[in-house]
Amino acid sequence: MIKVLFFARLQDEAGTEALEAQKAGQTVQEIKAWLKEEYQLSSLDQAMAAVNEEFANNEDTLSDGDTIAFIPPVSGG
Amino acid sequence: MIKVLFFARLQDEAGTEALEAQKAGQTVQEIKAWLKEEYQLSSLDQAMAAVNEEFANNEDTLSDGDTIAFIPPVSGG
Amino acid sequence: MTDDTLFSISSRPINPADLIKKVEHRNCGAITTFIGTVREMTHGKKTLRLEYQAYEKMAVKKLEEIGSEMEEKWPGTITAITHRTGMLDISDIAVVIAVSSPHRKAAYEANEYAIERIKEIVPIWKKEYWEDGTKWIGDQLENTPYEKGFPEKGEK
Amino acid sequence: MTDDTLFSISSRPINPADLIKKVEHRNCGAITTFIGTVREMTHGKKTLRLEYQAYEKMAVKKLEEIGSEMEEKWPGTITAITHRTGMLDISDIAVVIAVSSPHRKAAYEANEYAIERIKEIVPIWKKEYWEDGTKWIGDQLENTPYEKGFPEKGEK
Repeated sequence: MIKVLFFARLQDEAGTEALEAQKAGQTVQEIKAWLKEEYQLSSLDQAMAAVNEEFANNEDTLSDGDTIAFIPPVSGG
Repeated sequence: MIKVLFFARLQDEAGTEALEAQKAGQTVQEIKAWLKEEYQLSSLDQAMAAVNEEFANNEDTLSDGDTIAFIPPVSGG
Repeated sequence: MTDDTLFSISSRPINPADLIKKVEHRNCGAITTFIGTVREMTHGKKTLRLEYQAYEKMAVKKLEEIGSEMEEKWPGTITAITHRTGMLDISDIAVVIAVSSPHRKAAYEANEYAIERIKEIVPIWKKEYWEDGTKWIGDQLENTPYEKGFPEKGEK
Repeated sequence: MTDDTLFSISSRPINPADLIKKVEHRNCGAITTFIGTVREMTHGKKTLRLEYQAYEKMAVKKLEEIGSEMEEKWPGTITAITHRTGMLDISDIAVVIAVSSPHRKAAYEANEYAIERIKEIVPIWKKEYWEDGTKWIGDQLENTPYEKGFPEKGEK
């Protein structure tokens, strides 16, 4: 089981802040593809992924208990 | 009558903050020469002169009621 | 916001004096602060309010990372940063950065570096509320931080 | 220090919050402050305290002049400066500069400009108190502002 977090516009599009899914063993890339299909997240391609609060690459693989967050371009400050 | 103001090290050397003198009609240069002779102000040459709170040149002439201040290199901030 | 934490996210109003206190010490001669406030007019368009959302756990990590970068680039500086979340009105404070340093040049440079880095790597987003609608900023053309300065994975 | 004066000399402790309040307004998005404090160690030498003396009337005029220069160079910025006089202990605040601006770049640049100009043209002097003596700073080699940047008579 992994945890998925959405923020800002992606959160609005997904209609939720967070969800859990049986995606341990999959790559960031694969999870992205699944989310795009499942949730029609039009702005997912502009988002970075972070695994356990560190920016991640598309090739990184998720383990059981990991949290993947999608980070739209930031606008703090 | 003009007023003369001293600050910082010059004030210590002159032994006073201010004095009055019958020097209306004299130039900044002439007043400096007089003060150096009269008060042995060793650091007067490193000071700028200000007349009525504006930096002045050696050639500027003082009028009755003017205030001339000697401004050692500043060190505020 | 706890008083002993240099880097934090807060849902309550930020008091710049608190951050100044966190960084001051006997051998600093200069403290710079940056206070980011909610501006009413931008390019002729009137903002009614702003909402800030943060991925809080990661945002604190990234602020700490910025602090480490600054310590390395400007040895002797001490930095405190607090970023606000939630709904803000015009003139409310969104972020405060305080940097102390023995000398002033580093205090200015490091402070400006901090706000630039916040805008690049810290997962915080703002939503603008105008008279005619709302929009999350950052996924629009007006803000494309990913083109430069975005950290590689694991980059310090 | 009266509350409605942007440029002042004060013999009483300076509160940065007072200056921040003076410059904040609805269309500023950034406020920078510079706080100059009394540092204990300089090049390995221990300062016990500092004394600041000002030619107050002229100093206020020169601070206002710096404000005018800044308004011209960075339109839209608002500046407040207060410089302390009298005897200061370690960590006491000697000067506070607050600059508000619609955008942050100008707030940083203008603020740094202000402190540099203060050190060039504002008639304020500090006397260092060490364990082995005292000295008025500024007429020594360590500080020779007249070599550059000193204003010609009447220069704005």
